[in-house]
Amino acid sequence: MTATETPRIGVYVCHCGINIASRVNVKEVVEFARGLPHVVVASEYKYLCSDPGQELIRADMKEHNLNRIVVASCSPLMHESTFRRVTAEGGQNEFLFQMANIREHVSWVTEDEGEATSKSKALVAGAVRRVAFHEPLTREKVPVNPNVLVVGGGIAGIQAALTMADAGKKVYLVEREPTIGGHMAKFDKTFPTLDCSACILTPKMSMVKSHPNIEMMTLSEVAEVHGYVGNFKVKVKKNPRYIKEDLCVGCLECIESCVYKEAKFPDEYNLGLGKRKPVYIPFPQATPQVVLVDPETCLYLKKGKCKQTCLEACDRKAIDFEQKEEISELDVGAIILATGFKAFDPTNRLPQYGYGFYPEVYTSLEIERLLNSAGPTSGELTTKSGQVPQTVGIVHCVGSRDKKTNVWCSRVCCMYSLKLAHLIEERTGAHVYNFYIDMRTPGKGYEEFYERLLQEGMRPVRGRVAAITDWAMTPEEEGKLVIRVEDTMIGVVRRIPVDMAVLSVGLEPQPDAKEVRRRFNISCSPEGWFLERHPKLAPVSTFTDGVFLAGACQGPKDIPDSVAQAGAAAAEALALIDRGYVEMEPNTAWIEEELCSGCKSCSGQCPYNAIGFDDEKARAMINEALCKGCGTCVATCPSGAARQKLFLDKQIYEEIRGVLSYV
Amino acid sequence: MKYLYYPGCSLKVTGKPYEDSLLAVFNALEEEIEEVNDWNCCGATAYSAVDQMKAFALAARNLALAEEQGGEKAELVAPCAACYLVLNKTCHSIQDYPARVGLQVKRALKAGNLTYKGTVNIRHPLDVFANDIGLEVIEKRVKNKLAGLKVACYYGCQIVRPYAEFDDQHQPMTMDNIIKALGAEPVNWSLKTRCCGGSLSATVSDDALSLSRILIKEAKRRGADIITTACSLCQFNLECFQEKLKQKGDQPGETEIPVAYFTQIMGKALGIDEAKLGFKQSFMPLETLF
Amino acid sequence: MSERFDRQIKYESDLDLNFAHQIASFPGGERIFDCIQCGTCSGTCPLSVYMEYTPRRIIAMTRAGFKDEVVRSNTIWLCSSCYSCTVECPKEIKLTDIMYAIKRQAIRENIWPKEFKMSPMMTGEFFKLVEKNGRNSEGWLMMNLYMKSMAVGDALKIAGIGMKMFAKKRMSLKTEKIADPAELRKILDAAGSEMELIKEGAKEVVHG
Amino acid sequence: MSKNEFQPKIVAFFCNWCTYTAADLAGISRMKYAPNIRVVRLMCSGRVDPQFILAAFREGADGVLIGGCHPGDCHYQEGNYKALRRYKLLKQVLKDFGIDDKRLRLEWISASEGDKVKKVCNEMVEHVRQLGPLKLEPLPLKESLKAEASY
Ligand SMILES: Cc1cc2nc3c(=O)[nH]c(=O)nc-3n(C[C@H](O)[C@H](O)[C@H](O)COP(=O)(O)OP(=O)(O)OC[C@H]3O[C@@H](n4cnc5c(N)ncnc54)[C@H](O)[C@@H]3O)c2cc1C
Ligand SMILES: Cc1cc2nc3c(=O)[nH]c(=O)nc-3n(C[C@H](O)[C@H](O)[C@H](O)COP(=O)(O)OP(=O)(O)OC[C@H]3O[C@@H](n4cnc5c(N)ncnc54)[C@H](O)[C@@H]3O)c2cc1C
Ligand code: SF4
Ligand code: SF4
Ligand code: SF4
Ligand code: SF4
Ligand code: SF4
Ligand code: SF4
Ligand code: SF4
Ligand code: SF4
Repeated sequence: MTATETPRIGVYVCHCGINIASRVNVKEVVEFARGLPHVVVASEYKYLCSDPGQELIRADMKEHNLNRIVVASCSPLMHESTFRRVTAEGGQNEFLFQMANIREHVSWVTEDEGEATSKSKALVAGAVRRVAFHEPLTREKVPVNPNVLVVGGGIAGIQAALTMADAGKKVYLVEREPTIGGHMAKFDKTFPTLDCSACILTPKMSMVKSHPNIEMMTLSEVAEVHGYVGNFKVKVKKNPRYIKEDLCVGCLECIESCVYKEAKFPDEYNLGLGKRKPVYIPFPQATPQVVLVDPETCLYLKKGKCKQTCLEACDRKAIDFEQKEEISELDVGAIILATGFKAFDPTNRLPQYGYGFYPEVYTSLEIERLLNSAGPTSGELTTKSGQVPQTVGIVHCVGSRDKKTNVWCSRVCCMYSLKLAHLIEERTGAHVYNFYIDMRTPGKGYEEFYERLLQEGMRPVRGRVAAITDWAMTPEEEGKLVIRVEDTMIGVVRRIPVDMAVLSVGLEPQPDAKEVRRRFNISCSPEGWFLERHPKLAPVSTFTDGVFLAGACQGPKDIPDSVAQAGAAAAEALALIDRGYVEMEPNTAWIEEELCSGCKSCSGQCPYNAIGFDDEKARAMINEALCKGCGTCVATCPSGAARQKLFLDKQIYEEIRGVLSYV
Repeated sequence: MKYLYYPGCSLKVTGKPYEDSLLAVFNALEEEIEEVNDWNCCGATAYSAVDQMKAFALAARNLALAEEQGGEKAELVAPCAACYLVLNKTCHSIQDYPARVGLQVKRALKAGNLTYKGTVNIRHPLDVFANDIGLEVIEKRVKNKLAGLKVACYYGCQIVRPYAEFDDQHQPMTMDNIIKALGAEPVNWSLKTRCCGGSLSATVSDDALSLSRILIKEAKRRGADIITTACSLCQFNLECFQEKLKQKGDQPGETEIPVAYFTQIMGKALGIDEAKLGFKQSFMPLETLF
Repeated sequence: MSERFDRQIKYESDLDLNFAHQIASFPGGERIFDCIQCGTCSGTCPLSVYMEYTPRRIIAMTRAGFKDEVVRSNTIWLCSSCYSCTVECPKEIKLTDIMYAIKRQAIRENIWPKEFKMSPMMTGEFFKLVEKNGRNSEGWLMMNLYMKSMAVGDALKIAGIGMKMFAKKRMSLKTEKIADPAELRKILDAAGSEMELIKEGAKEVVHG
Repeated sequence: MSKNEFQPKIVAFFCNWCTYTAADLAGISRMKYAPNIRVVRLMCSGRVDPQFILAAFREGADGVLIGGCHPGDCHYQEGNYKALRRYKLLKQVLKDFGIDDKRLRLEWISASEGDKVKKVCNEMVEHVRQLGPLKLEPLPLKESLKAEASY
């Protein structure tokens, strides 16, 4: 059909069960719609997106020869694609369709039935008027680059990378630390099965390293992202390791022979609990199994003066102090973000717990390192003064469920606190208290694990710890940390002396989450958790097509959930790639040559340099392959020569008139 | 800048040495300070326990007077912790509950031919000394360096919480920093803001006593020669009941320690005459310490 | 039965289910329903060691309508208004203000544990003195209080400190006064009764 | 809100990526706000032609609200800056026409700020209600648009 054909419009108003119908008088809206210009049919249905609902529309289209469809229901972000498909199946171009959002924008946000009904009518009027001016459009198909980028090499990123690589896709895995593994690599055991973390993770890590389809890039960060779904251009910045990765075999001879005889610098990987030399490896199973030189502490790199005994020790000649920062450019069709979380740092943020003030107050992450057989103490847990602790208090909800820090429940800390209680008791024989507000163990085998801990004699105290102090009231308390807490089950305040206090810190967004999300053009919550497109409909997608989420960067999550989500994100990316092309939304701009006055007002407006100028004709022109359809140039053009498909001026004017035509 | 001064009832009597030393220190630092005319009692904790509205109105009269006298943006210095808190709380409540508190207070003040626009800033002398005048200035003015004196700075409960913003609620440092600037050594202890039982000492004295005992013992355990406070009620409570603690069976020396206002210590370091600092009015001799 | 054991179970008809709403309507009481019963308030409270019901229990009982138990408890009188609970509560509940609100209820109803008669008495004396003079005269307050409430012996023991205070010129029987106490009384009268305000308060949107 | 109070009509131009999504979020979170806002979805706040705003006033709107992504967050990099520039100019123009410039408002609302949609909409309705209905002299109109608008 052509645009000049007389419009024959069908209007369909959805009840959405009672979501719409309980607030909006649907009958009245349908009646109203019948009276609008060019409306041939108007009807209502309980669930328009269901099969019978769709069939109703298709059948009407045939019967009444409809050439325009309006659906008044939920948000177009929810079901526009569904109903466009229905319109196409009914025999018309899919863009001869318009949606009116009377659920998210009306029934759910309006108190009064009369007002909700009026507002619905206004929105329907807008849609009906607009759709009369719709024109058939075709989508352009753009081929999808089959390569994928995964950002973040924690368990989520590793899982996603392996899944896609096994499906035969080329995967770039970018990790900013010297080794992949993320938080999980720091743990000794994982709940609820107490499997050895390394036994699960290290094989996966080495699979990543050796997989022919994965290019692992450590000490690297994404600097820039350009392009769009199917065709992203990504710049990755790699920081120098001062080691040639392909030559180093991880023999560690260089470390042995560094001029520093003793390891004397705080070891970041072990949260400062251990020491390292300027040349070091984060932990024995690090992947890649390659050392690195820290420019901040290496004498040569810092001062330019050192005997460089490391160089001589390396018979592979792998050490290269000339390495510089490198930028590489990657072309990928899809991106998975798996940048994980940051553990809450209680320094100065919860002074009542004395972290950083009393040496025997630790964070859970520090205890994970101390319990880890590959950690700084080879798994031996002693206090800083070298004693085996006899009583240990584990404090839940540190930096979580608290309006002054973070309001959310971090979801994993109850379970890992139980895990730590078990491990501490097993290693040291200490009595372990768990101070909790609510014991949150919803998961397969989790409640059973809690029960096991109770049987093992873990001492539960239901109460949020008020303070950890070092002043003694009784002789038994002398020299110990005292945990002051109300045992809320009993209703009395208790003072419990311990040798060691463990703060079960919560999960927070990465501190650079906001920059990262900007770089990838996705949204995040005010706190910094990356925003999924829809928690149930599209939990691993984002509002930017082709960018997916996995793991704790989207919200607090344990390992099983992170892995599951990584699988889902990989599946979404694979679906995109295996389709082979993306259909672009036809909302690009073009120039109506005869109208263009050659004023060039538009050319500076385009952020994508899509607008060129034909000097001969003295006319602007738009490269539609580059245009992303923002419409900025269109709004700028004084002659009405620049126009945007799907958002033609006249369509918008009609919508404005429509929404204002009723009440 | 000229500061306004709200003494509150206790600085005129029990806390006289606090008033004397405070004004002397302002004088020595060449900062102007002037008493609010015809101020009335802030209401302390007791008033809120009878009638919340009257409590706000009572305190607000002082704010209105200060605004009248000091103009807009008056800086009102309230040295007593209870006054500081109550005045601050009134300011916050007027803002946070515009209908229930703001409007009511306005109505009440009108009955007394007063208005309050809400511009007065309530300040504690600790805040003024450390943040307006500055530690460097104080350090420069020190005449007698108090080297070797170990001081347990006690802030009490009501200065740093819940409304004050000038210092941390758990481990405040302002007084410690001032003490450091005087050349003395603040001891590291964790009870700086734990309640001394002050507001209970008259009514349920036994329980209040055990609270002071905890504080005194801990200060001594940390090696303090003296406790310093920034509130007249805390000072009274910690100093004057030491005798009673002995009657209750505390060993001699176990809970004995001089307790001075931080302004007395400042005054000493700034070279002000002891007579002007109310040293003689202490139960335990302060002179010998310096 | 009833001679040997008291009934502990509560029927809804024993309780005042509106009590929490009443408390919530005072400025400062609004967040009472957010409590997650974590006990931080009790843990941090320096006086909870002596309290019949810890601050957390006061919140729970208020919410559940245990009005009689709450207004009769010693908790509210032991509260020293140190604001620790208020600043530590993870849900930012202003417990100190809630303690005040309950205390006012107790004073209105004229109930308190007998070992605490000093507290309402002191509060009352203080209130009267300020209403009369606009200022508190600490010497007078103490004198009145001890004369009225204490056994003579006790009064003397305390008086030991009192005498010393007089000697050090830190206590005096001089009456402190503002210029025109009558004017102040006008202000206080105009402030109105807080019970009227509760009704208005229901309409107010509380920030934060 | 009482029935016989003046009910202003407000047209809102929301960008697809941030503010429209935020309005959806307000809905999903069942936040209630004034029903006077009619949303027109555009891909970017940069698409808001000043003529749209004038047209809205001409067609009976008492106020116009523009919602876009926060500075630095624009899905198209900088469309919102363009919108801001035009908005400032237009405010001036409105004054020249004798339209109180408070009838036009621009707000940055990100996808996660459902509560801000509620707040801004309520405020806007309240402001415009206080200004009263817009009474207009006929507005100048681009020739080319007259033809299209005469449907
Ligand atoms: C103390 C503690 C104990 C725990 N114990 C358990 C347990 O026993 N069982 C369990 O199931 N869960 C446990 N968890 C939870 C578990 O840590 C998480 O579920 C899991 O680590 C999430 O994996 P991830 O890959 O999403 O994130 P992470 O493990 O945080 O990995 C993210 C990776 O991305 C990298 N990265 C971040 N930003 C960038 C960037 N901009 N560019 C490049 N790379 C970047 C990081 O360096 C990191 O390697 C525990 C958590 C804590 C804090
Ligand atoms: C009362 C209640 C309220 C809930 N409310 C919520 C909520 O508000 N939000 C939320 O997130 N979750 C909620 N849940 C949880 C939610 O129901 C589950 O998460 C969800 O239904 C799981 O989906 P499923 O597809 O795995 O299983 P199901 O929904 O159980 O679907 C399984 C399907 O498989 C079919 N089937 C079973 N065996 C066979 C077979 N052998 N061959 C062929 N077909 C078979 C079944 O007939 C069924 O159709 C609620 C659960 C309950 C009980
Ligand atoms: S089309 Fe939208 S509004 Fe209608 S039933 Fe489906 S989800 Fe609900
Ligand atoms: S750099 Fe050389 S010496 Fe050092 S670990 Fe690698 S191969 Fe061994
Ligand atoms: S250059 Fe010197 S300091 Fe640096 S790693 Fe080699 S030996 Fe060690
Ligand atoms: S999981 Fe447990 S410890 Fe962690 S925040 Fe939630 S309730 Fe607190
Ligand atoms: S619509 Fe936007 S992207 Fe397209 S040419 Fe115009 S300014 Fe450029
Ligand atoms: S702004 Fe319009 S008239 Fe000017 S060059 Fe661009 S298309 Fe042509
Ligand atoms: S601290 Fe707050 S949330 Fe916790 S029990 Fe007390 S009042 Fe309730
Ligand atoms: S204000 Fe009262 S209840 Fe709260 S901590 Fe202090 S004494 Fe306890």
